[in-house]
Amino acid sequence: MSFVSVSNVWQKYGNRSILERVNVEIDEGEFISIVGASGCGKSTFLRMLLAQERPHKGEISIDGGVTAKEPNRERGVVFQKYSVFPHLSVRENLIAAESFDTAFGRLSGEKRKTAAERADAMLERIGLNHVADQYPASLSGGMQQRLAIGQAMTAKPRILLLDEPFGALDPGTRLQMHDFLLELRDETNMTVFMVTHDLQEGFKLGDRVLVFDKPRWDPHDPGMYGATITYDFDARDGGIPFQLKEDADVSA
Amino acid sequence: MSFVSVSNVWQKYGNRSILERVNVEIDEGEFISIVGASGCGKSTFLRMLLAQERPHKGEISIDGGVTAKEPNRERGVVFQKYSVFPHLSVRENLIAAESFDTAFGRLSGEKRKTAAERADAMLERIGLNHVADQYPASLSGGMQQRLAIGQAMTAKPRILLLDEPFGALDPGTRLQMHDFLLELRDETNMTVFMVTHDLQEGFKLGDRVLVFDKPRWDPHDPGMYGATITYDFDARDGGIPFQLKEDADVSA
Amino acid sequence: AAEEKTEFKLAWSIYVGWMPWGYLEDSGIMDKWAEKYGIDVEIVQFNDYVESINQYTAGAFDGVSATNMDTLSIPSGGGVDTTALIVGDYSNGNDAVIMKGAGGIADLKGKPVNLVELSVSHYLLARALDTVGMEESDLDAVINTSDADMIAAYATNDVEAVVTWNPLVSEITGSNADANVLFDSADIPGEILDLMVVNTETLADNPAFGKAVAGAWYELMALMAAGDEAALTAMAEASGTDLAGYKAQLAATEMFFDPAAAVAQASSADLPTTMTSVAEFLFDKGILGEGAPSADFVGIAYPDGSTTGDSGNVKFRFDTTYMQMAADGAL
Amino acid sequence: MRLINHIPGKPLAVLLAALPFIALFAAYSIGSDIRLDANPQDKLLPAPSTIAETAQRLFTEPDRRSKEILLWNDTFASLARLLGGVGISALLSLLIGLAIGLLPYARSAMSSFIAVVSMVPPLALLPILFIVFGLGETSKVVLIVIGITPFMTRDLAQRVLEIPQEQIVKAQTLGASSAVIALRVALPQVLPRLISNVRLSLGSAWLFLIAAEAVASNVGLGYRIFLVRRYLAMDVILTYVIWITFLAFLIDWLLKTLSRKAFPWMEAGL
Amino acid sequence: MRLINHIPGKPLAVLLAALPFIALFAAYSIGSDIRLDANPQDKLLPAPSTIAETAQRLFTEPDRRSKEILLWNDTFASLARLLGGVGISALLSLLIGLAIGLLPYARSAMSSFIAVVSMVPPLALLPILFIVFGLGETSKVVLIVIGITPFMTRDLAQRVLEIPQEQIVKAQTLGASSAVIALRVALPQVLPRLISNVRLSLGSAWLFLIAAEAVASNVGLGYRIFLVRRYLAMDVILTYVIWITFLAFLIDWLLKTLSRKAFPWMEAGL
Ligand SMILES: Nc1ncnc2c1ncn2[C@@H]1O[C@H](COP(=O)(O)OP(=O)(O)OP(=O)(O)O)[C@@H](O)[C@H]1O
Ligand SMILES: Nc1ncnc2c1ncn2[C@@H]1O[C@H](COP(=O)(O)OP(=O)(O)OP(=O)(O)O)[C@@H](O)[C@H]1O
Ligand SMILES: [Mg+2]
Ligand SMILES: [Mg+2]
Repeated sequence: MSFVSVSNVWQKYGNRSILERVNVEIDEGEFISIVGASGCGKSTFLRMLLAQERPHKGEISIDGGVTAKEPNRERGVVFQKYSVFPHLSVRENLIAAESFDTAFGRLSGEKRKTAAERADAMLERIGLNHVADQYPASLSGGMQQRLAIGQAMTAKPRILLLDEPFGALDPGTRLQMHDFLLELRDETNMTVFMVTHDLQEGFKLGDRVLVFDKPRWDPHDPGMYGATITYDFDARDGGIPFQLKEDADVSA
Repeated sequence: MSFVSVSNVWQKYGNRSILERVNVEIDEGEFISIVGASGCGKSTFLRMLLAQERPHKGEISIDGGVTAKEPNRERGVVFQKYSVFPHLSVRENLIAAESFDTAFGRLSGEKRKTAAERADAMLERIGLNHVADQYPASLSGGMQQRLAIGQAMTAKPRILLLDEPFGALDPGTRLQMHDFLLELRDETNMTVFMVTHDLQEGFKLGDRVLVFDKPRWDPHDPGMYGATITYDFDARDGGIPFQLKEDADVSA
Repeated sequence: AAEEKTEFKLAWSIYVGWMPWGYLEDSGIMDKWAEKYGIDVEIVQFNDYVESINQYTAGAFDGVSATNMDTLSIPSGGGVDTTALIVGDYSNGNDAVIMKGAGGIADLKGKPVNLVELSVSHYLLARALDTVGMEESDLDAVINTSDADMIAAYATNDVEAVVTWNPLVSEITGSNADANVLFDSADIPGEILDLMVVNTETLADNPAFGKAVAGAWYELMALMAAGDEAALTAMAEASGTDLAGYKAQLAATEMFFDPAAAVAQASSADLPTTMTSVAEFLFDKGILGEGAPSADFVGIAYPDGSTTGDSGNVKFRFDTTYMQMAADGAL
Repeated sequence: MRLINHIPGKPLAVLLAALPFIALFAAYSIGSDIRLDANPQDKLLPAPSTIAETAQRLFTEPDRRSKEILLWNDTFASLARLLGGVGISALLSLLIGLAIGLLPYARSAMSSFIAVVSMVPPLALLPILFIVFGLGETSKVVLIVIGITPFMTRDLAQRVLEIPQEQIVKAQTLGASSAVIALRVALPQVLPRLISNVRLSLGSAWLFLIAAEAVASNVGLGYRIFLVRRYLAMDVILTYVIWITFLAFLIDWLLKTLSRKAFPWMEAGL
Repeated sequence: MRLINHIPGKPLAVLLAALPFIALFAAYSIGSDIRLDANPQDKLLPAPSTIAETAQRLFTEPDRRSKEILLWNDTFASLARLLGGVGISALLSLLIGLAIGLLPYARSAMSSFIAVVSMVPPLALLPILFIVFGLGETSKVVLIVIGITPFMTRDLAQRVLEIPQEQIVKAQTLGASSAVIALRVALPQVLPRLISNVRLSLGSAWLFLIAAEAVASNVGLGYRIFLVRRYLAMDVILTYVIWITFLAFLIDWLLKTLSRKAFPWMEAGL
């Protein structure tokens, strides 16, 4: 059986259908890129995977479980912005990924010490050890996103959800982040869902690229039908034209 | 004689030298790209051209005039952000470029009518006629910058100053803006100074590329010496490697 | 800096003996008399008694309704030469020391007392304590309490005794069975005088002002003495009560309906003694100002020309001229 | 599920919103009952029915003496003072705020002064105000003005300073004079803030109004409350309190609506 | 050159800043002179030198009757009430604000109630406060609490709601319970706002304190001002006004400094 299974999911807000009949099966360790027109429901789909909201109909199960009711440590997430806590230093942001699971949100004594050690190891890995004691506001956008990813991974989620994680970064930083993400991926074999606006990025990073679009369209009532997955590309073996192009770009 | 003449310009803030011995002569109609490390003084140089601040030493003259004391209609400007007035509609923003020069900042009767007509013609040219009555906040970043450029040009300045005008735009929009700017340039023969972080952009758009950097460096006191123009590339005839690369990109 | 002028302003605040001032203005009696003397007198109501005296002292008004004690401390103590034009009444039970539950003045020992500090209530308390040989320091504390909130204050458990005036006294005694009046102004008759005081210089330069005011006042006094329902009802309502309530308050007020009686009070031989003890009280409390060297630093002149206090610094004068004219029907 | 993820349904939400009001009413009724049981003449917590009767009387029956309905007279008098005071404050704060925000000279001269003035307790200065401005309407309006203008001015000046320098420079490159920049760039952008400042300051304005009316006045909501406080006529006081609360709410709502209608560009974003 | 581009030099700026203070002082001195010329005993506008003497006496000389320096007693009493009231308000507004901002149930139940309560004029309710809380310290503190808590709560709740939803979701994915989110995500982020709310509310708090002390008290800054008003001792009143202004300034400055020191992450940006 597949690891993540989305079966016949519908979502609507009020009378507006956003998504309909979404079905997809994901294996453990797959990197799924999600693309589609603006406003077609990509973030909505991610929010349902995250259990931030529940589908109007249908089931989303991870590893055979039932549809979750609220976000939990099984699901890690990184948004385009505001993914880290501005009032915690970089190191504390990582420690939070362990301490927030306790009754008062704090670790003390030995526990805190080992958590801090693990945090420092993670900082090393994401290349932020030189700014461990700074606050996020003093970090560049790319560093903040690396921290956000590191933080999400510290909690060891079963799936990682990324909603346009690099949308606010400039092109150069973006390329660095791709390398960073590819490296992490090689190391961890995490199941990842990433929404992106950038087709090229989607194909470069993803094992599969899901395209959301409206298959049906009522010109009198645009809110009548929702979007669904219209294409499901295999992006593993460079079989896609974009990938060539993009490789050239990276080498530049 | 050259059109814009910068002679022996120094600038310091408190004890920190920012720019020193900047000399450059610009012909009318030239498009000057300005590049350099972050914080090296590119914006400072632009502010002095704009007369928003005066040089500590040296002269900046346009068409043989004396160093200006404050910004005026001779100098148009577009910043990365906040270049348009959020409380005026798109059309009003363009009319403002004519009306702000009057005693009360308003035009009435016939004058207003002809100004509105000219505004509509400009809107046509910058492709914003369909949003003439909307407010800037409802426009995308690219549209806002197009409006800002249109507004600056409506005032018919003698030099146009752009400080990272596309810095906040995503790559696709950025390419569109390049085309837009190149078109305008062909039509108007304006003297333009553009600061950019993107070398490629600088070479693509500019006739000349000025590089700012610190020629001297005191390791004990980084504020001791200022930056100056260290390179002055001719970028007109595709003689530069970047240009090849960037052409390929545009065609993609 | 006074001189001859034709426009005058009087200030008054709500108190049983001063309600006629409001009625004088509303009924047109004042205007009638002012017209007779070719002047204009405006009578303005204050909600805040202290503020009205302050305004007079600062020169914004030519006269104000005040007690003998407050006149001495604020305008006279502040160097404004002031004349008592009309002695309207003295409090004859209108001010009272009230304790919750049975007992006498001596039982106030160790209790907090709520009152408007430095007011006639404070003076009344001092006089009450005198009668049993106690001092303020024998009390737990004197707690300054706004008159506007005295009734609410009495209803709280913290409060054990209050000193206040009418209509608050009748309100408290009327609606609280446990209210025990220990001492009231009827025990010290003639000591708390309710006056209309005016600027001495203004009065000297403008006798017409004195005549018009006195004329109007005693016309109304005659009406009140005759029990004029319309006038009394209007005053009752303006003071927030009904005719019966107002009459009850009047009963505790020794109104001088007859100008001759007022003249007699002002010329009374007891007055200098009273004023001296008031001055001592004021000095004792520091109310005469920190600069006041002694209790008799302000001079007070009486109708017969005698003075108490510093005769070189007479700032408070009892003058019966105009009341006498009214008594003689000379207005 | 976490508490933060529990969202009440529509009908439950309405019920919940009503709950504290009902609870308050119930608490009052019970308190009133207890006191009235002990002493039927108790004035402190009149029965709700008594308040309702009083309210009806106050709103509809003319006063015997003046033949006018006092509550309406009071309302008009107080509102005139309030709006006068707030209006003047708004105007002043706008003028001074713009000057401070735009002109370096004005900023140097006035910003520390206003910072100090805004800390002065205006109530303590009442006696001086009455002397200088007399007892009429002026001094009441002036108390409000003195009470709320410094705060509003400081905030507006701050907002003017927050207008991106880019816009000011841009306006200059379009030939705008200082006056045009004030009038056409800064003014329209701080007007919405002016309205929200007025909304914020109205609470204090009411306070100053009530305080001023308590000292010298013969009409006004604050005057009436002060007058009847002596007799502990809580039925009248509570009617007035509820009425003032309603008026305050109404004014706040009007200003909010005005702000939304008048400044479409504020919400055009997104 | 445009007015907006004229920038005064350092010494001129200092002079300009002093100007309004000097002007005020001069105006007062002249007014005082004129009045004292007319009546050397005038109390309304005492000469600056008199005020200085009075101030010195008030600060250093013990009262004849009580042998204590009244000004310090008043200051301590008032500050205790003020800080008590403001402290309780801060705590309450924090608790309720967090609840409203984070919990949909609390939001439904309380937000409209608080919106209404914030419009009630607290001064008018004084009699009820006295009965319920007595005439002692409690009712004074409670008046401050009732006066400023609703506003602070509304604002804090708003700020909690403005915390990006992303952070709340992120915390949940890290396993945070509602309590942990309140304690570790929302609380630290609204604390700076709490401080600025306290700063904003202190003006009203002083007002309520002075009003409460005027009603029933035997010590306190407001009490003394109202007491000496009884004999128009403007020298004392002005000394107290200046002293209160200074205290207000000091508290404001302390809070500002505290905020800057305690929340380094606020300014780490840029
Ligand atoms: N909570 C909500 N209530 C009502 N409508 C919503 C809600 N969230 C999203 N929508 C609407 O649902 C549609 C899909 O939104 P969603 O954010 O999923 O789009 P998206 O594909 O992520 O778009 P983008 O690429 O711009 O991020 C949009 O039209 C949006 O307006
Ligand atoms: N008004 C000022 N006062 C003091 N220092 C300033 C001021 N403006 C700029 N600086 C400093 O001068 C230096 C140059 O700033 P400038 O903004 O010109 O750099 P830049 O080349 O435009 O950088 P960037 O590429 O980041 O925009 C910076 O170190 C900056 O901190
Ligand atoms: Mg999205
Ligand atoms: Mg720059």
